[in-house]
Amino acid sequence: MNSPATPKARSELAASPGWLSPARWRRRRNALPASGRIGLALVLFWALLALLGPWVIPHPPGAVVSTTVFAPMSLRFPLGTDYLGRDMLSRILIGARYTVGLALAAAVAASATGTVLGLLAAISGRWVDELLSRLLDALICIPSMIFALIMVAVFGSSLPILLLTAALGYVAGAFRIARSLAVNLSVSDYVEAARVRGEGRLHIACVEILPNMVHPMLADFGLRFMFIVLMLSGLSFLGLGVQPPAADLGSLIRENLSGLGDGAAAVLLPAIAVATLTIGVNLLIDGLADHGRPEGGGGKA
Amino acid sequence: MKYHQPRDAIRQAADLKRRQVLHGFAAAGALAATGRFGLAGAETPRKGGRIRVSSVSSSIADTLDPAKGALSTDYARHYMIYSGLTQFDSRLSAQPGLAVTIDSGDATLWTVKLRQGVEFHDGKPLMPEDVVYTLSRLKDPATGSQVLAIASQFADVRATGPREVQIRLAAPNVDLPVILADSHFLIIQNGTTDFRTGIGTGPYRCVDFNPGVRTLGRRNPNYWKPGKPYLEEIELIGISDESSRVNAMLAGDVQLINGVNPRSLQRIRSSSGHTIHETQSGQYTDLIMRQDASPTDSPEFVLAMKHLLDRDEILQAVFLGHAVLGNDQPVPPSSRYYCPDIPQRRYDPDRARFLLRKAGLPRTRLAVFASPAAEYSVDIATLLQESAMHAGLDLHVDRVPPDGYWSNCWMKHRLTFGNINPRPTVDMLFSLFFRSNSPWNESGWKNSRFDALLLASRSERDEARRKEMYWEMQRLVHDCGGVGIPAFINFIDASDRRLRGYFPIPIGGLMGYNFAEYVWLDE
Amino acid sequence: MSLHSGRRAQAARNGAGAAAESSADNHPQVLVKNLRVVAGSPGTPSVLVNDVSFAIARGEVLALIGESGSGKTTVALSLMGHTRAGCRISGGSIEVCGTDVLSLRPREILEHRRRRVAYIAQSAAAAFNPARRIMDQVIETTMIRRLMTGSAAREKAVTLFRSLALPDPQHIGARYPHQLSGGQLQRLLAAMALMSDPELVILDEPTTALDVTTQIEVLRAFKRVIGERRATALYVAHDLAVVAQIADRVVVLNSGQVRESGPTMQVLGAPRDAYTRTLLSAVARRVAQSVAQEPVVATSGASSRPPGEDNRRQLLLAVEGLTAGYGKANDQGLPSSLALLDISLAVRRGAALGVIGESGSGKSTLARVLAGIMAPARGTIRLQGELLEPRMERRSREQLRRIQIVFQHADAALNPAHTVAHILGRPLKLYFGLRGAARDERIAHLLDVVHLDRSIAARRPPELSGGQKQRVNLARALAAQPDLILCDEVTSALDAVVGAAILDLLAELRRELGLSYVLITHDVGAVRAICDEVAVLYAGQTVETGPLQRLDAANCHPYTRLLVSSVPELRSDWLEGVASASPGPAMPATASSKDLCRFLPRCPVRIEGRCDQQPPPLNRTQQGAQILCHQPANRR
Amino acid sequence: MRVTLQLILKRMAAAALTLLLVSIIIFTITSLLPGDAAQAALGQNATAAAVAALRARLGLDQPVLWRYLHWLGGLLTGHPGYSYSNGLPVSAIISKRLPQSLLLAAATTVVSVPFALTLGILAAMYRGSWLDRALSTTTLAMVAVPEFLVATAGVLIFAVKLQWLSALTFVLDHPTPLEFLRSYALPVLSLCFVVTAQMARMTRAAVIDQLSQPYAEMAALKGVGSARVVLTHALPNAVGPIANAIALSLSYLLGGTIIVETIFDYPGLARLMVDAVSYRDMPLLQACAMIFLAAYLGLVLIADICAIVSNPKLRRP
Repeated sequence: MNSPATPKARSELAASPGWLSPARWRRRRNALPASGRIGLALVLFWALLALLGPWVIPHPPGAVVSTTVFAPMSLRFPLGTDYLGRDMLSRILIGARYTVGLALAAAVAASATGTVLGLLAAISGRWVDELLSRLLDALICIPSMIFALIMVAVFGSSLPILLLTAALGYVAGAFRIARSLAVNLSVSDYVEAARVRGEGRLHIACVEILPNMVHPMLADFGLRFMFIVLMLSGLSFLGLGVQPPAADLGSLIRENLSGLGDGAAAVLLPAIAVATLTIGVNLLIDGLADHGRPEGGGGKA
Repeated sequence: MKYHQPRDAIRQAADLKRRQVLHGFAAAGALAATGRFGLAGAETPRKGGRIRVSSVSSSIADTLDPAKGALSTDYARHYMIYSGLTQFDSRLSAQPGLAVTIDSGDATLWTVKLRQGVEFHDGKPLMPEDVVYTLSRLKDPATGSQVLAIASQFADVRATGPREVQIRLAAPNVDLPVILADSHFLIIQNGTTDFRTGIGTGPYRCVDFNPGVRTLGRRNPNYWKPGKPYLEEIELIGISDESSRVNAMLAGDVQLINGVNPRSLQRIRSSSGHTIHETQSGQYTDLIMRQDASPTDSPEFVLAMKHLLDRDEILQAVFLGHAVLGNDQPVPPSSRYYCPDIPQRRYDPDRARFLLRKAGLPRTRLAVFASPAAEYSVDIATLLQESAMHAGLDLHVDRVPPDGYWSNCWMKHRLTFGNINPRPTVDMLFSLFFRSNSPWNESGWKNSRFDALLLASRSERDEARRKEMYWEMQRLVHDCGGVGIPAFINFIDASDRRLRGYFPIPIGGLMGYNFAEYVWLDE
Repeated sequence: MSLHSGRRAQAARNGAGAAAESSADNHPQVLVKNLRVVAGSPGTPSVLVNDVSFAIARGEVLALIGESGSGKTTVALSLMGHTRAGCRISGGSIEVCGTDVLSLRPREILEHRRRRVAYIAQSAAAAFNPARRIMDQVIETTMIRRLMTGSAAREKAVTLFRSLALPDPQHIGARYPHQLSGGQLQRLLAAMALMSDPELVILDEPTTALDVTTQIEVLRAFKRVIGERRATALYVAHDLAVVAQIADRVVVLNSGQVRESGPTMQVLGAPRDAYTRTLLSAVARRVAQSVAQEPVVATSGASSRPPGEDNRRQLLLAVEGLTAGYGKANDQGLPSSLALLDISLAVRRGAALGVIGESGSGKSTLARVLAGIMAPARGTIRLQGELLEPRMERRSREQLRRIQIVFQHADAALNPAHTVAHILGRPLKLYFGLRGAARDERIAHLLDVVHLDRSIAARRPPELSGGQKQRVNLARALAAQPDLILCDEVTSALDAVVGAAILDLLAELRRELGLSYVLITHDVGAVRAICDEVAVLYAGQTVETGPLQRLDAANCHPYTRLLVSSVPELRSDWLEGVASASPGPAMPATASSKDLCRFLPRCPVRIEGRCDQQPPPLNRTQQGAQILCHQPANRR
Repeated sequence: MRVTLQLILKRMAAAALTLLLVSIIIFTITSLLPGDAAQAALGQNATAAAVAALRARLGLDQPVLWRYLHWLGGLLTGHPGYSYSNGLPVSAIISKRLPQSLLLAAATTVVSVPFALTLGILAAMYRGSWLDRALSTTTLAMVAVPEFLVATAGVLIFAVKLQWLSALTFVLDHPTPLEFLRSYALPVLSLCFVVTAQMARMTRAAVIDQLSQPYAEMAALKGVGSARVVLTHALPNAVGPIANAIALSLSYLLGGTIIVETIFDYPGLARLMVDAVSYRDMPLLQACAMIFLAAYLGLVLIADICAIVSNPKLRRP
């Protein structure tokens, strides 16, 4: 009959310290939408694992530590063993390192190069623009896997080459977006104002246009990252990926694919890892994009 | 990708003093073509039906020209459409094919008697000129023949009668009948230059050939072996991805496959409709240590590496037990010339560490090249790297794509992996891969005692003494040869349970690629 | 949550009481009580509309007046059961024709909009779907409701087109939005709204985006249709003069709250609220200030320069025979579509020239050509006698420094990625090599000059209000210490009060710094506020140049007269009184009529047989004015 | 019409330039690759004599530039040359493979485009809702999982276990719809996983962009339901960007299908190109690259034409 929440109790609740107050909590929430925070958590999780990987692995990632291949999860092998009887947890920890490092570096390289070239094409004369556009069109027509095949055949398979390959494979897409962005920005009033002021091209490109390209390019970065992760695992399918015994997450899936029929953890776990990592990156970036958008836009229609 | 072909010819034939005629066919040749294996008799092969067979690869370079065959799918295709002068039996001896007899007095001049009444698929009869054309073009460099080196020993090939061809070799070679059973020596029609379709005398006519896609063969009703073949149609494709290949068979899309990974066996076994054909063979993947470069030329290093191959682990982890322990020499236990007295070399990191220190190689970093092209070499290399670490040797695996491995990597670096297919004779094996001046002497190993024994063995007609020589050669290779052979790999094929007539010919999978002639489909 | 604090409740009673009073015992068509709209998260809402109450009687036109951000559109939209993304109605009640709008379910809201309430948006050009034909859009709601057959609906639409005085009513529906003018689209939007015979029409600033001359026609059409149909209407506007023409009663809104309400004449004539008075004074000034400005002009030159006749007359900018346009050049080197034709202008040091004209008159092109953004096809520009290169890339940095341009859209002209300090610091570094403390000091000074708080230096443009942005924009131009500032429609995107403040600032700066302006605008009031000379541009030609007084001169060009007389006045009978000035539709000059008077098709005093035969002569007056017209001075 | 024609002509000129660039790139690459067609063809048996003879026969002993010009001359006169690896005319090889690739691409398009559009439009209609989030996460997850895993899992379930579908994709001469479905369902599904996400995301973004336009609000204020606002108002205006996104995604379907082609043993162009690289088959490699480029440029052109046709402002200025 008697309600537990007396008025007194309520007022006490209301008087709780500031850091617990709903208002403060909400304000922090406003900083990044819920999905963005989930993304951030996932990215941090994988980044942490990638950083700490070598120090926390229970077994050497290349060592055959079990006579059972595709062993199920156990105390000794928390995530089971792989097709050779190696410890899966150790391999995933090291694999995440490769995927996070390589794919992230390649995606950054692709986006950065694309941005710079796009900017160059937009502010330089017609001929530079034509030439760059045609050249990158030409690059698009060579499927990324086949491009990778050629690169590895010519230069061998090493981390720098993989990075270069992945970056080159996706630079054309970034260029397309960056160029159209830069072209749009280069006719904006503030760029016009800078021109009328007598600013040089370099200043206009780097100081006036570039900062305003960062956000949209970031939004594009998430998908690009994802496609690079996908491409790296595709490379492992063709036997071109990271050098064994090291393996990125995609290669882990590939090398344990024969366990799929039995639903081995060794193939499912890296797949989940890849999915969570890429989804995390995209959620985070979407969140950042929403967050960074100018408030309200409250003007009239 | 697996390459199988007889290697270089035996240029220096043994000093044959024999005066009596050499008969090309082993005694087993008396076995009738129909009942070649023990189970014969109980079942009568059913005629008709259609199967799809998948080999391990297929590409734009697929060919209908036997001279150019480079991959297992090519061999299977060629055996399906063409016939050779001789044929392998299950013990890799030569049996009569288009040739009824092959005789020689001195192992240099061979007389081939052709079978009568054999017709090509276009209805033309088989003529001695066809044989002359086939064999002659193999030694023309412009042909792009895969067996140019072997064929160059054909000093002269000529028709000497309506059904007779004479082959004069540059030097004596007792193994010619066995060599002629190889797919590259299958007989094509005189004057053929266009290989968009294949006209042969084989069990199946070529109905459709699309490189990299498929080959469709339809039963040749005029095949020279009466009653054969049994199936109405065979479609031959190549699926390079192993799990896809196995899945395709389990799903019922193909009926016969080769190159099954031991890891897939469990799944195939659990399917009631499928059966596994496993053949012990002489195929091996070996670690090659070049003897013409430092530090791999150091005997201590070589021995240390051989001790670092953890054979039991390799057998277990890589092959899941579907291989036979190797002992760093190329003759498999199944061979009658196998030497059982050599003690099995074991994994011994401490001894390896000692040897390495003795060689003055502590903490050396070395690259070992492996490739999917040399089957299982990547996994073996990975395990080797791990065990080498225990001996203080820093190996680093350089996995090379299959593309270009054989031409650019194999034997070109200090540590590489090779993959050697079975050979019909021990002599061929030793001559091709271990004789000092052979182009495929993988490690560049030079041993005069070995070379002398090889020469002597060719002229040695006493079986026991010949065996003794082979044993000593095996010891030499085991002790100081530049290759580490951890295991002999079993051929694993799998098929639909209704597919019958399968028996192993241990030169390769798919019954040594000869399945087309023998298999039939039960109801 | 309690909505009613004591004061609010009091205000609500007042509002509702006033409404009830005016609509007598009739139940009002619209009754809004204590409306509250908030945005943002539930914990920390920002209140957009607070405790707004009003009523509209049947057949009455109520004007909702306020500046941008006052919440007037938010209130109007809430009558339709609509809130913009992120906003929501958190209190109060809305009743339209006896329906409680806030309790409607989503389906019923659609029905509510289709039947009872219709909306006419500010920018018809944006409110029409560019990908669909006009007719499809006009009859869409009717077709959804299946009230009548397609052909009947189309017929009804054509009737509406006709009564809204649209040209070619039979076929105009088959066109796409981009093929029609702004005024036509605005009327078509009204037709679309009236298709469903709504019980309430909401007009949201329907004439703000239009030229003054067009505005008159649209206003007339609206007034007639509303009168004919005895429609109940809510007219949302910021322009009191426009409201005076059409509304019966007025509600003044500021920061989401009602400041004053009452019959139109009472509110405009005798405002009780201080805010209403501010609004009124901003409007009043655009008529009154020209007289007050005159002495300022006289002293401006003298105050900053040594005295002397020459100096007063010293030419700063001289433009001769400027012709420019877009498209490929023909064999005579002239572009295919001409935006400027043979323009000659002169600006003396310390003077302010107003270039005035409707949209499409070429005035923005003029600014771009003067700045060097666009090269003219013919003609010369001299700065203090020095010939300027046509393109800015070839002008010297010093020349660029001396002419600065202030763009129309302050938003777009300020790089959103930079801080105000960076924006202002850049020209200081570029032109004067200022760095470090010296630059910071100068930046602070510039902010002082434009009456901005120094703390703004650390902010970025998206955080600033429209007026602040335009001041920063102006400060950036001042940073270059220019001789001449080109002001391209600097106030058109701003509210009247804010715009008036910017104009004040411009006048002040000119006085103190001896600047010269070319003020490019469509707003006669702005020209009156700060200019001492005027050039009237029509279809790329200057039809009249001269001192500011020309605007009110009896012998001015017919177009000048049209322009000036079209500026709405606070009198409620102004609309009826103003002469109909456009007998025919505005036609673009065709190739054959190239040399003829371009105003000819719209001219009320044209002379048949002369104006359509010969190019107009250039008449000069004693005051130095030039007029391009056939008519003798006394008959224009 | 005139705008479209002009666009096509302009693109043709640009395409010619791009094709030339590609041919130079490909040629440079093939000369950079270790080994040549002769070595690749002979593989493990490449002895010096055999290689030299084969080189001479293929014309590989000619100077590099001469070989390129010879090939280019051939192409310009309509003869793209003969394959190094099997001596067949390149046109004959391509004409067998191209229809297969096109068929697979078309099948995937037919499934993925409506699917992606639906997803994108749904997400846009319910933007910010749980449905939107769920759709966007799902599509992301679809791309993130490697296609060989999707394909293999699909085969294990639908072909091996249930035996509903075929594990391989056969080239059928006159398939019944059911046969076609059995054969193509799995590869099409796998490819859809790859291409759907980007199209759906771009569709969503384009539609949302249009929904924020005043005319969309106006339509809502007229009492037009939200579904109708999206479909009849926003969508026609979003055709341009959507068509562009679709074109980019679809251009992947010719060359990017190597994994699917490998797993389902499908004779498409991607595998052909991989073979061409492996065998250093320059004429074939060139042909493949040209086709991919032409397809890409063509798709982008079509997308731009779609944008023009859908926009009355551009259609009838």
